[in-house]
Amino acid sequence: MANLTLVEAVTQALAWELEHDDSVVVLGEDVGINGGVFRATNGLQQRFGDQRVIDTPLAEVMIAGMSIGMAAQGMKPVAEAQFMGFIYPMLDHMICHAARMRHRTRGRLHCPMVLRAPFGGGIHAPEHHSESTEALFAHIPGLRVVIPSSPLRAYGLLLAAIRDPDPVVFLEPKRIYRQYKEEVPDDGEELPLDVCYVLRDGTDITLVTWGAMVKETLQAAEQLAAQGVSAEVIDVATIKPLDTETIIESVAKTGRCVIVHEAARTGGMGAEIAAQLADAGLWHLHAPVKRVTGYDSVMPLYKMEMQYMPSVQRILNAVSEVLEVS
Amino acid sequence: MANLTLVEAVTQALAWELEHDDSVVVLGEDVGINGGVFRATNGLQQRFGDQRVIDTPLAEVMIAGMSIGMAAQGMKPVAEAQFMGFIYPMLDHMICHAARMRHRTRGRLHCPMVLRAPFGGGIHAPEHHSESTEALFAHIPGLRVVIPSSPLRAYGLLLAAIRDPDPVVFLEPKRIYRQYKEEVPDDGEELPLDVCYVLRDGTDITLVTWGAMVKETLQAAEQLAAQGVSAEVIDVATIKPLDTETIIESVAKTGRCVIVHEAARTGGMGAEIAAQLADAGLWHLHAPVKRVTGYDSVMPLYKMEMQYMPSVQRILNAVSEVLEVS
Amino acid sequence: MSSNVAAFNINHYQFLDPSGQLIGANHPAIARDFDRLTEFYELMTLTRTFDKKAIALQRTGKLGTYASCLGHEAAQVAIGATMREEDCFAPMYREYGAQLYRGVKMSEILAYWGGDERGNDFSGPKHDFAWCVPIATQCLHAAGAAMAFKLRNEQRAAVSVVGDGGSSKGDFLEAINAASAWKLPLVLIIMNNQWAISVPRSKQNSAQTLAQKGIAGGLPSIQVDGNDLIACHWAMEKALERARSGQGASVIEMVTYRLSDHTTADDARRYRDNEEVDKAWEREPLKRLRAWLEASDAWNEDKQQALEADCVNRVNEAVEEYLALGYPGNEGMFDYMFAQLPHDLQAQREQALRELPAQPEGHH
Amino acid sequence: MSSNVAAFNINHYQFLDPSGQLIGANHPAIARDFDRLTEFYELMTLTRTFDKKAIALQRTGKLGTYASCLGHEAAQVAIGATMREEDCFAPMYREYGAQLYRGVKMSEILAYWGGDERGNDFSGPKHDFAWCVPIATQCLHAAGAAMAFKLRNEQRAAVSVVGDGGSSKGDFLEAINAASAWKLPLVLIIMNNQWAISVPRSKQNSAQTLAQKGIAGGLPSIQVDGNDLIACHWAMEKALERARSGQGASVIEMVTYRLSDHTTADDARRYRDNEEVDKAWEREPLKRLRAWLEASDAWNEDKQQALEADCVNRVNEAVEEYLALGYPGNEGMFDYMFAQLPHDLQAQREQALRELPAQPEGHH
Ligand SMILES: Cc1ncc(C[n+]2csc(CCOP(=O)(O)OP(=O)(O)O)c2C)c(N)n1
Ligand SMILES: Cc1ncc(C[n+]2csc(CCOP(=O)(O)OP(=O)(O)O)c2C)c(N)n1
Ligand SMILES: [Mg+2]
Ligand SMILES: [Mg+2]
Repeated sequence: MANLTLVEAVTQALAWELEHDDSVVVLGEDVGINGGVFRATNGLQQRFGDQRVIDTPLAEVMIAGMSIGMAAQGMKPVAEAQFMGFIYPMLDHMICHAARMRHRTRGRLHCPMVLRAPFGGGIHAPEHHSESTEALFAHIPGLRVVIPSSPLRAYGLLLAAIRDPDPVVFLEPKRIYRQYKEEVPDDGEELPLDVCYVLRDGTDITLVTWGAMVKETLQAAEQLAAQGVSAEVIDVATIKPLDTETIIESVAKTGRCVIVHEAARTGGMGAEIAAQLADAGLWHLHAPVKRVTGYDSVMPLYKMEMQYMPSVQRILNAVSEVLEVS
Repeated sequence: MANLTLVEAVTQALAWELEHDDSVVVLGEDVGINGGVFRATNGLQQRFGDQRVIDTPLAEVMIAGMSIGMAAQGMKPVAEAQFMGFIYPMLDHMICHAARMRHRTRGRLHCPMVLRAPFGGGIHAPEHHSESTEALFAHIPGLRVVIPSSPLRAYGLLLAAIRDPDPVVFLEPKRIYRQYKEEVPDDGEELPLDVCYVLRDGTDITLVTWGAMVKETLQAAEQLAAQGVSAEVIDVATIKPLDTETIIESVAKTGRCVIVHEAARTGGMGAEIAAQLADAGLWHLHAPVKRVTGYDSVMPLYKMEMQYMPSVQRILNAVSEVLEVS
Repeated sequence: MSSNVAAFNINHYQFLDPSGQLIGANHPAIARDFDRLTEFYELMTLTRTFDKKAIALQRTGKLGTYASCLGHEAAQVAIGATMREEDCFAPMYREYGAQLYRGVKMSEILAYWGGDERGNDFSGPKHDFAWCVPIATQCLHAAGAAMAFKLRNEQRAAVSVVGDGGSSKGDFLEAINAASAWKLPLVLIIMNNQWAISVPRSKQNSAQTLAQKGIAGGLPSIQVDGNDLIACHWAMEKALERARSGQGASVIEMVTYRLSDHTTADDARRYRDNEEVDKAWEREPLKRLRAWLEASDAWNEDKQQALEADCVNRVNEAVEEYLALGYPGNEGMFDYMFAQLPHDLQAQREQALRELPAQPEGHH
Repeated sequence: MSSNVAAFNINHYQFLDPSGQLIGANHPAIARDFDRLTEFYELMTLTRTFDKKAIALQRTGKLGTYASCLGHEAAQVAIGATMREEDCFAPMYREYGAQLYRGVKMSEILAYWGGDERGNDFSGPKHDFAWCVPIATQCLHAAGAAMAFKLRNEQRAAVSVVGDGGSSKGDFLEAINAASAWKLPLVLIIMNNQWAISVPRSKQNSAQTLAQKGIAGGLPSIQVDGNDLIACHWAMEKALERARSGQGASVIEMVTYRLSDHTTADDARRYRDNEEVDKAWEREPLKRLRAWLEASDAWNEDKQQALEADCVNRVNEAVEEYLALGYPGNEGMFDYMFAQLPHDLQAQREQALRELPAQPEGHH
């Protein structure tokens, strides 16, 4: 059993599926001998050959479009966008085709592809390398959007994403690619693609988050515990479809909720969660639902990026605002 | 003074700005002699020549990218995407460049462009011609998103959009392009780009909507009035930045809110509005905030499109659910 | 110092001239295979009969916006006739002639334009792609299909059609590049019908031909008279053979003319001269093939009468079938979104079935 | 019947060979304009000195990821030297040689890679575009600029650079098409340095040259030795003259080599042979220009020593300036989003200034 980082768990999942399913291919820019710019595909081309792990020309529209074509013809392409900032040229094909292939043809064709991309800030990367625009995908009917935040979940969710007969956008929080290691048995066991994970039980407030912000959110919960506040922490994990039940159940218990995400505030997935609380969860709420998010401004270059992203302090500030209400 | 439909008001606004500002150019597929597939640019090339009203090759990435280039070099391009279903190839340039030009260069360059597109369903159009994905743009920091729902507002808001020194996405609800006529003085007067319009005063419930759904929402309000329920109807008009104040003020009065939009539910702008209510508006709420929206499924081909879109009946159903709560 | 590092030619091919005469030498065998030519002529005629009926249905409110294929019949039938069942077709939206050859039913075409997704679950090869409205995107789906065939070592080709307008779009150009990078078993056809709605070919770019876009990827690239069934057939056979035998992709510009409005929602008189259209009619594909068949004693007026009557009957039957299709049912908004419906959509489905009328108002 | 409808050639140009000898006949005048050649050589040396320092800064934690321009100096300086101030440059991310010529300061380049937007508010022509990371998008911005110049009847050209990798992208290909459609005053340069991170030129496509992508639009398209300053200069002058005089756009493939890692975040030893790099060093641009200058008595060891010392001084000064830049201030996240800050962002700004530390932890 291997002790793996999140990015190594991604590699292990890719290797498992490449090994066990001939129709799986990995493709993208630099995924071959270079093993991807984050080494997520490290060693895979050496092991499975260049017909299974394919370096592409530099053309994102092509990568998306061809993946859809391959998927419709019986393959299971796992395409990589090198960074989320370069995923936008792919949106057209993901929206117009990947998400609609099955619906459009009444099931005659379908599109079992995965689009992987590292996302999020905090690694001192250049412009466009620090985006969090998962909400764009989550709004599109026909796509699943999955974000792992631990090595174990990365492995199990990625396996499920590849096996899913429909398109899945799989976003990897690169700031925590190597945050810590965890035992990740290479057993091919997948995790469900429609549930949230309660990472920490609590009774006073529910903190909902995903991706790399799980780190700050758990730290905030620690500090709150020291102050005698019991925070429940939920990792949404699958952003779409959203496991509203788990979230509302938690808020039913705590009466309070703060949502934390790196993405810009307006129209982020935090809004959807808050909206669900304003509807089915309204009677549970003892205080306003606060969102601690990136600002509605461009993710800055790296000198300011940590100021843009929610910090433990900003989470604590929001929590104390919410707790003040009685 | 002319009695104009919404689409004619668009034409009148374009003509006014072409006449009064030499740096304005209109460009897109078929905008020239054909006057656009909806005649929004009818007669403009004949009047202003083909250096001001420019037919482009069929290439949306190009239209967006070149508009940005022109805008940065002192022009004011008003680009058209023929239908919102064909706007997605433009997202990359809108997100990575139009929305960031000023920020990236600390104001050295900026991007005074407008991207116009007809949107929404209900006209028995072919596949991809009936989309409502305004939320994709509204989530992007740096873009303004404006949706007129009357001839008068189309004229004033489009003038403001063209004159705005920053990029504006201007979405025209094509189902009501020719719904009714209105006196639209051709006086060059713009309307503010950051306010909601209260179309009907009410005290029992707030109905928030935009675009073509204003029609069904006002009809629902009529029927409610007949039943003795006084509904306030708000046309959001500018989706981003959102005039939260007007909405919350209204809900402070009515205590209840139903949001109506054509777009898919999850992550639509209705979620943002509900989220604002779950935060700053929470104490005003006497009932859950309901959303009446398109489903999280693909906008169907035309046999089913009216079933997909919110109907007066669906709005009334939601209202009565909300009113039942006391 | 200058040295020449690459040289390219674009050739144009025509075998059957507008008057129906075989011209030049070295004609492909198909030029005298009258059984097959007759078969093609019959399908071209059926295609045209169908097209006319579809427009009539639209005009009488029985069909939504429809994209006519008037004038494209030779090119389309040549595509359909040269492809094998196991090849994969990624059409744009008006390739009915090719699709009918491949087994798509006329009632299915009508269903699609009649606003019913069931039209896309057609009887043609189950692996063919659906009609594609976002211009040029289909080229990359075909490239992906070709990639799948190549990776699996299958002797199959993928074929895609794009318009003169669509040839300006990055998707098409990236498909050329992909085909070049991987030597894909792919045939990219530019159906140059001179117009992209109201925008004439000359505004797409100022290059001599559209075929030369293939040079960007170093692909064999030719131009053929797209109203000449024999030239189209010959070019397709060559390109498909190349593809299936592992030699890679080709680009074929088929030069034809859109004799109709862009769609039934369009009025071409706003932007193009009648004269141009009249001249184009002189080059149209059916007349010249018929002339060649007649000159070769393979066709006559009696056969023509019988064919026309038969086409009308078959089209009418298809229309009946289409009109009998009925409303798909509200579940259709949900049940094909995913192999397994997620809980959120399940809830929406339940509410929809509860609160919606079983059919929209005014559904006929 | 077949007829030839178009024919194309791609020529390769080199004047100064790797050993520094002028070859062939008909040399452009610049080949013997030693004042200007000396000036170019000095800027190429400054560029290289700067580049080395930037990498050192990154290695010692004083700069973020940095994209080196090692090996591209001749091409870049030729671009900068032939453009006029009023022309418009749309660079990718490593065109420092061209930009220094145009007045961008070294401290500004460092600021940008040091994670500070102020670097983009540079001293070069205020209308030049900022560094562009989304590959190939800059080509369309240049096309838009060229369109603006054309519509306003200005005798100005727009110039854009794209990599061998970037030349696969639809944006570049659509820019070629746009240039062709409108005869834009545009020069599109493919900086073919053989690698796109780990992907070699041969994997981008199988065409003989990248220059031939220009044929798609019927544009004059040539290949030059991108390590030969004289060839690059000559090609640029010709293309710019064409553009400014209303004759339209050109494509120039400059064949060079990326002697460095892709960026400081990359380790090229993972994917390319040292031998290849060693061989490339034999063709590098500075050595050959220096040899030509020395052979022509326009340069000598003393001048070289003085130049190197001067470059080091100037670079060090720039580094000081960069390091003194300090933290931009949290308002910088908001104040340049819009000409007029909307109310929602105003509220976020207020909250941010209230609750954020004045500087991020560990800011130096
Ligand atoms: C990406 C995209 N942009 C715009 C449209 C709207 N549109 C539909 S057909 C058409 C013209 C297509 O012309 P061409 O490619 O020449 O094909 P043709 O219709 O002539 O067969 C346009 C602009 C579309 N369907 N997709
Ligand atoms: C659209 C996009 N996709 C991917 C990247 C990541 N990326 C940065 S540089 C690069 C390779 C570029 O190669 P090339 O175009 O040859 O230029 P070079 O770096 O060699 O100068 C890649 C893939 C990007 N910046 N933009
Ligand atoms: Mg056409
Ligand atoms: Mg390169």
